Amino acid sequence: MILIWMICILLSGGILCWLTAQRLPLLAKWIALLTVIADMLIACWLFRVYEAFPDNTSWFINYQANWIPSVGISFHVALDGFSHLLLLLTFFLGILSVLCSWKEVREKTGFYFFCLLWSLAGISGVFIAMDLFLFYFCWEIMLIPMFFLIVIWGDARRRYAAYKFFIFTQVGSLLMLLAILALYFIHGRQTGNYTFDYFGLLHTVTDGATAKWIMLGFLFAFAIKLPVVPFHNWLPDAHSEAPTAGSLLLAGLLLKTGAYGIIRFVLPFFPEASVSIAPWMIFLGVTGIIYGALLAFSQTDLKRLIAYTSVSHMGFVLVGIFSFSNIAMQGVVMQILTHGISTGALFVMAGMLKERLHTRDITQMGGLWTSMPALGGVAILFTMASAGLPALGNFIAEFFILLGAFAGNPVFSVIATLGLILSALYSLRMLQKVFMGQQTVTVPVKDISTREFIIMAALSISIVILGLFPQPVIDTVRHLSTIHPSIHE
Amino acid sequence: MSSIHAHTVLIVAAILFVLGLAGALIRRNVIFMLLSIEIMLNAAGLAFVVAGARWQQPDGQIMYLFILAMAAAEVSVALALVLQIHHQHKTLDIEQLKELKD
Amino acid sequence: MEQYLYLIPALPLIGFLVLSLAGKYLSRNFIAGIGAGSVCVSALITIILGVRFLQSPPGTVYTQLLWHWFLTGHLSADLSLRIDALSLIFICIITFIGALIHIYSIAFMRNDRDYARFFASMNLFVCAMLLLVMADNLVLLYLGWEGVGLCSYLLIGFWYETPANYRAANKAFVITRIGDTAMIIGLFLIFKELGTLYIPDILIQSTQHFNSGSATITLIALLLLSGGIGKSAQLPLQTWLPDAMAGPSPVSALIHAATMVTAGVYLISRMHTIFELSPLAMHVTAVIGAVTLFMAGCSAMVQTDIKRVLAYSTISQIGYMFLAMGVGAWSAAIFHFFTHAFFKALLFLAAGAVIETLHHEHNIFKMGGLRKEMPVIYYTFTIGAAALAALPLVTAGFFSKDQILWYAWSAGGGHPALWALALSGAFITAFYSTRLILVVFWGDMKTTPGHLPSGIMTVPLIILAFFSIAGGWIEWPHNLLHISLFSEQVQQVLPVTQLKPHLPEEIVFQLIAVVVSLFGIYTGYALYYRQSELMTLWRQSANVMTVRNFLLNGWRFDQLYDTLLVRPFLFITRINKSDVTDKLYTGIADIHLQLNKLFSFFQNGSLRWYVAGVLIGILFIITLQLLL
Amino acid sequence: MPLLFYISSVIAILATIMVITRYSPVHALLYLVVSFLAIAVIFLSLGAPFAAALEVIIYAGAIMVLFLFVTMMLNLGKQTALQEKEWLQPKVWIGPSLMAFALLAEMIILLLRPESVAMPFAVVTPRQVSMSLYGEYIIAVELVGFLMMTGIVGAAHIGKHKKKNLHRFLQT
Repeated sequence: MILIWMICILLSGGILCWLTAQRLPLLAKWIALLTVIADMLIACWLFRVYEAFPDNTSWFINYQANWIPSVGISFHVALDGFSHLLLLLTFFLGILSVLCSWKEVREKTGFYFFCLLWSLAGISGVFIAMDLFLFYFCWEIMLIPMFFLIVIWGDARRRYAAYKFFIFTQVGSLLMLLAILALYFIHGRQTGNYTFDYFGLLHTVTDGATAKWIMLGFLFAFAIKLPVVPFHNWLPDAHSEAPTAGSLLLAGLLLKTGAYGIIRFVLPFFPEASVSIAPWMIFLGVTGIIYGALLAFSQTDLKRLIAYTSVSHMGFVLVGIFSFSNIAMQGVVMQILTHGISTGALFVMAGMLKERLHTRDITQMGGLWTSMPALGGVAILFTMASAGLPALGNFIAEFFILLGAFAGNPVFSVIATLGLILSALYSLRMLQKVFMGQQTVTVPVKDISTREFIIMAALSISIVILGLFPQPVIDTVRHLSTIHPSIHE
Repeated sequence: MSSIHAHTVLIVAAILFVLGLAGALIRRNVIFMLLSIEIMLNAAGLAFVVAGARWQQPDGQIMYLFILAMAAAEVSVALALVLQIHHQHKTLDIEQLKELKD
Repeated sequence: MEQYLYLIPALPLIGFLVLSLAGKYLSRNFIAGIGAGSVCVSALITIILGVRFLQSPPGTVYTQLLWHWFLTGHLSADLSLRIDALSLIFICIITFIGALIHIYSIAFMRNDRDYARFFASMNLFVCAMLLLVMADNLVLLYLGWEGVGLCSYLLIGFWYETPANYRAANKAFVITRIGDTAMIIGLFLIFKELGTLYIPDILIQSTQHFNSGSATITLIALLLLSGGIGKSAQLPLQTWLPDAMAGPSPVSALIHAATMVTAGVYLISRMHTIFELSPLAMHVTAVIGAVTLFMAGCSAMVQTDIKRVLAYSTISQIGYMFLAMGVGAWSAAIFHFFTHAFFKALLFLAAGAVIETLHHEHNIFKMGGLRKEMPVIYYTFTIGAAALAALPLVTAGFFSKDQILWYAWSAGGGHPALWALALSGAFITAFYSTRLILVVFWGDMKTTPGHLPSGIMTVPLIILAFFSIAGGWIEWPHNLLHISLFSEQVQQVLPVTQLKPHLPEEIVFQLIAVVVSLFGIYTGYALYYRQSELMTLWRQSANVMTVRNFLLNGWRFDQLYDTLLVRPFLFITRINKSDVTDKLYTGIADIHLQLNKLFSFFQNGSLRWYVAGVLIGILFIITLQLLL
Repeated sequence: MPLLFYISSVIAILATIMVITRYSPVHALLYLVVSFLAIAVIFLSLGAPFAAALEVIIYAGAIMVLFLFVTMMLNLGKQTALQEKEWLQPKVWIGPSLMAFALLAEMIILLLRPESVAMPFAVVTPRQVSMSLYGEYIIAVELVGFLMMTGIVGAAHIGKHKKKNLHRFLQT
C-alpha cells in the first residue's frame, strides 16, 4: 500500500502545483520539492522493511488490488532490492531535477512541475509495477509528460527532438504492447486463466519460435529506451533539446527503465530465447560502446556530446546483462546508478553553463576554469567518473561488467575495454574545450550559487560513496543472480 | 435505304463526349469548361436516347429528360458561382482560382 | 605501528580535501603549511616505520585492513594496505622526496594564482602514489595507478591557459590510458585464470597454476608490461613524457622523474613471479629497456630545452631499470630507481631554479656563465649530473648503473647485445650530462639572472645532493667493499639475481664502464667547452643536421603516431560527426515526406488535373479490359 | 432518314470542335447552339421527337441563353479572347488531346466488337414517354423536382450580391 501512496503523492502533488502556480509560482516550486522529498523519505523509510527479510532474496512488499478483474488486470505492485534502489535513484534525481529547474523555468511553471512530477510518478510506477498492463500504463505515463517537457520548455529544435523522441519510443511501446498481448493470450489459452500478472505469466510455456518473437517485441521497446546502437538516434536530439531537468530525467532515469525492463522481464520470461540472442546483444552493446564514444568525441554541442557518452555507457549495460554473469549483473546495477548520477551531473553542468553563456557550443567556450573554479573542479570529477576513474562509482560498474563478461566473451570484453581509452579521449576533449585555454567568453560569469552547490555536492558525494562503498548496493541486488538460470559466477 | 446502326450513333456520341472531355482538359476559362461539360452531358444523353431507340423503349428518353433536368440545375448553380467568382476575384482563370483555395 | 599505516596516504588525502574544498578562503602560508606539512608528517611516519621495519625480523609484512571494498561471488577487493620491503623503499622515496619537493614548491610557486590548487593536486598525487605502492590487491593498485594518472594530467596542464600545456596533459593521460587498458585486461585474465586479485595469492598461485612459459602467463605478463610501459614512458609509449615537461618544475621532479614514471618498475617487480614464469616476457622487457635507454639517450644529446634533456634522460634511466628487471636483476633495478629518484629530482629542481632565475628561459644555449652567479645551484646541479653520468665511486648513480651493466651481461637473462646497448647508453649519458653542465653554467653569460632562489628552495637541493652522493654507499659492488644493505632488504621480496656460469672477471666490466663514462665526459668537454672545429664542421653539414633534427624530434615517433593513429581517428570522427545511422531514420522520414509531396502534388486543387486523372484511370481500365 | 442522321452528325461534330477551339465565348456559345440543334435532328432521325423538342427548347433555348446572359453580364469581350488565345498553346492542348483520342480509339474499338445491329425505325411517342415517366419513374421525377428546387434556391443564394459592410455614414 505504501508504494501506491508514493505514486499518489507524486500525482496529486503535480495537480496541486498546476493549480497553485497561477497565483503563487514560488509555492508551486516548494510543493514540487516537498512532494519529491516526501517520497524520498518514504523510500528511505522502506529500509526498515528490509530488516524483516535478512536474506535479501524475496519481495519485500507485495500489494495487489483488483483493477479490471474481468480481463485479469490487477493493480499489482511489488518491491525488491533492485526496484528499491531504482526508486531511490528516481527520487534522488527527482529532487535534483526540481532544484535545477528552480530558476530555469519562467513560464507555465505550474504545468512544468505537473509534467515533471507525473513523469516521475510514471517512472516509479514502471519500477514497481508487477502487472504487465499496469507496467505498460506507467510506461506511457512517463513518456507523455516528458514529451511535453521537451516540446514546451526545450531549445530551438525542440519540436523535432520531441517528435523524434515520441515516435521512437512509441514504436517500441506498441511492439511491447503486442508482445504483452501475445503473452497474455498464449498463457490464457494454455491455462484458461487470463491474467496480466507478472508472477502468473512468469512460467508461461512457449515454444522456441514464438518465444523468440515475443521476446523481440519486449526487447525492441527496451532497446530503444536503453538505447542500443542502431536505435539510439532519438537520444542525442532529445537530450540536447530538453530543459536541464528533462535531460537529467532522460539520462538518469528513462534510459534505466530500458535496462530494468530487460532484467525484469526479458530474462525471466524468455530464458532460452534470451540465451540464444545473447551474442548479438553483446555485439550490439560493444558496438554501442565504441560507436557512442567515437560520436561523442566529434560533437561540438555540449549536451549532445554528453548524450553520446550515454550511448557508450549504456552499451556496457547491455554487455553486462547478456553475459549472464553474476559479477556483470551487479556491475549493471552499479552502472545504472552511477551513470544516472554522473551523466545527470554532467547535464546539470551543461545546463548551468547554458544559463550563463546562452550557448551549448563548446567551440565558443574555453578557459572557464579561471572564472568558475568550483564548477571546473566538479566537472573534472564527473568527466573522470565518466572516463571510469577508480574510486568513483562508474569504475566499479565498468570493472564488474568487463570482468564478468571476460570469462564468457573475452574478445568482446577486450574490445569493450578499448572503450575506456575512447572515453578518456572524449572526456578530456570536453574538459579542455570548456574549461581550459584562454577565456574566450566576454560576459562575466559567476561561479556556482548555493542552490547549484547543493545539487553538485549531493551528486559528488554520492558518486564517491558509490565508488568507495559499493558493498551495500551489491548486497541489495544479490538475488538478481537467480533471475535467469544461466547466470553463473 | 438502310437503317442506322446503333454503334454508328454511339460512335458519334463517343466522339462528342471525347471532344467535351478534351475541351474540359485544355481550357482554363471556367465558362469554357462549363460548356465542355454541357457537351459531355449531351453526348451521354445521346447515348441514352440511342439505347432507347434500339430497344423501342421510352426509358432512354426518360433518362435523357433527367440528364436535362440535372444539367439545367447544374448550369444555374454553376453560372451563379461564375458570377460570384468573377465578382470577387476579377478572373475566370481556373489556375488562378486554384491558388486561392486556402 | 600497523594501525597507523593508513595515516601515510590519509594525511596527503586530508591535505587535498582541505585545500580543494576550502582553498580559496585560506591564506598562502596556511596553504603551504597544509600542503607541505601533510606530506612531511607522512614522511616522518614513514621514517619511523622504516626504522621499525629494519629492526624487525626479515620477511616482516605490515598489513592494515581499512574496510571491505566489495565482495561479490569470488571477486573481492578490500581497501587494505600492505607493506613489505619493496613497498617500503617506494614509500620512503615518495614521501621523503615528495616532502622535499613540496617544501621547494612553497617558494617556487609562491607567486602563482592557483597556489591552493597546486598543493591540492600534489597532495592528491602523493596519496594516489602511496596507495599504488601500498595496495594489497590489484584493484586498489589500479586505483592508485589511475589516480596518479589523473594528478599527472592535472599538474601537466596546471597552467591550462596555454594550449601546449593542456595538449601535453591530454597526450599524457591518453597514452598512459592505453597502457592502463592493456593492464586492466591483464587483470581480467588473471582473475579468470586464478580467481583472485589479491597480490600475495596471485604470486603464490601462479607458480602452481601455470607452467613456465605457457601462453597464458606470457600474455598476462605482456599485458602487465604494457601497463608499465605506458606509465614509465618506455618504447613505444614514450612520447608523452618529453611533452609533459610543460608542467611546473616541481611536478616534473616529483611525478615525471622520481615517482610516477617508476610505477611501471614497481608493477613489474611486484608481479615478478608472473614475469619469471614467462621467459619471453622477460626478454621483451629487457629488449624494450635496452632499446629505450639507447634511443632516449640519443634524443637527450641534442635537445636544447633543459627540461626536455632531463625528460629524455629520465626515459633512458627507466630504460636501465627495465633492462635490469628483464635480465632478472631485480635488486639492481630497484636500486637504480632509488638512486635515480634522488639525482633526477635534484636535477629537475635545480633546473627549475635556473629557469625561474632566468625569467622562464628554457633554452640551454641562451643560458651560460651561471657558475659564479648561482654557486649553490651550480654545485648541486653538478652533483646531480655527475650522478647521472655515473662518475665512479663518488656518486650514487655509479653504484646502481654499474650493477646493471654487469648484470646485463652476466645475469640469467643477460646478453652481450644488451650489455653493448647499455654501455653505449652510459657513454651517451655521461656525454649529455657534461654538455648540460658546460652549456648552462660555464662559458659566457647570455641572460642576466633575476632574483636568486631563496633558502626554502636551496635547502631541499642540498639535501638531495647529499643523497645523490651518499645514497649509493649502502650498496657496493661485492668485489670492492661488499656492503649490500639495500639488496638484502630487497631480496626479502624479490628473487636473488642468478648469474650465468663461466663469466669473465667482474672487475673488467667495471673498468670498461668507468672508462666509457669518463670518455663520455671528456667528449662532452672537448666538444662543448673547447669549441672544437669538429662541432662547427658538424653544424654546417646537412646530413648531421638531419640526424640531429631526427633525434631532436624523438626519432619522429610523434609524427609516426600522428599519421598512423591520430589523423585516421580524427578523420573518422569528423566525417561521422552527424551520425551515419541517423541517415536511416531521416531517410525513412524523407521517404514519407517525398510521398507526401507526390500525393499533394496530385491533390493540388486543379480541376483539370482531376479530370486528367479520371481520364487516365478510364484509359487504364479500358486498356486492361482490351488486353485481358 | 440515315442521310439526315449522317449529315446532322457531321454538323454536330464539326460544331463541337469549333466550340472547344474558339477564343471568344460568344462564338463558342453560338457553335454550341448549332451543335445542339444538330443533335436535335439526330434525335428526330432516331425516332425520339420528344427528346428532340426538349433539346431545342431547353438546351439550345434556355440553358444556352443562360450562358449568353452570364457572358454578357460579365462583359467577356476582346480581352477574354486575347487571354484565351494566349492560353491555348499547343503544349497545353496536345497532351490532353492525345489522351482524349486514345480514349476515343479505345471506345470505338469496344463499340465495334459486338455484332452491329441495325435499328428499326420506330417512333417512341411522347405519350409513351409520359406514361412511363409518371408511372414507374414517378419517384425519380419527384427527386428531379427536389433537385431543380435546390438548384433554383442555390443559384438564387449564390448569385446574390453580398452587401458590403459599409459604415452607416458612408452609406448613401
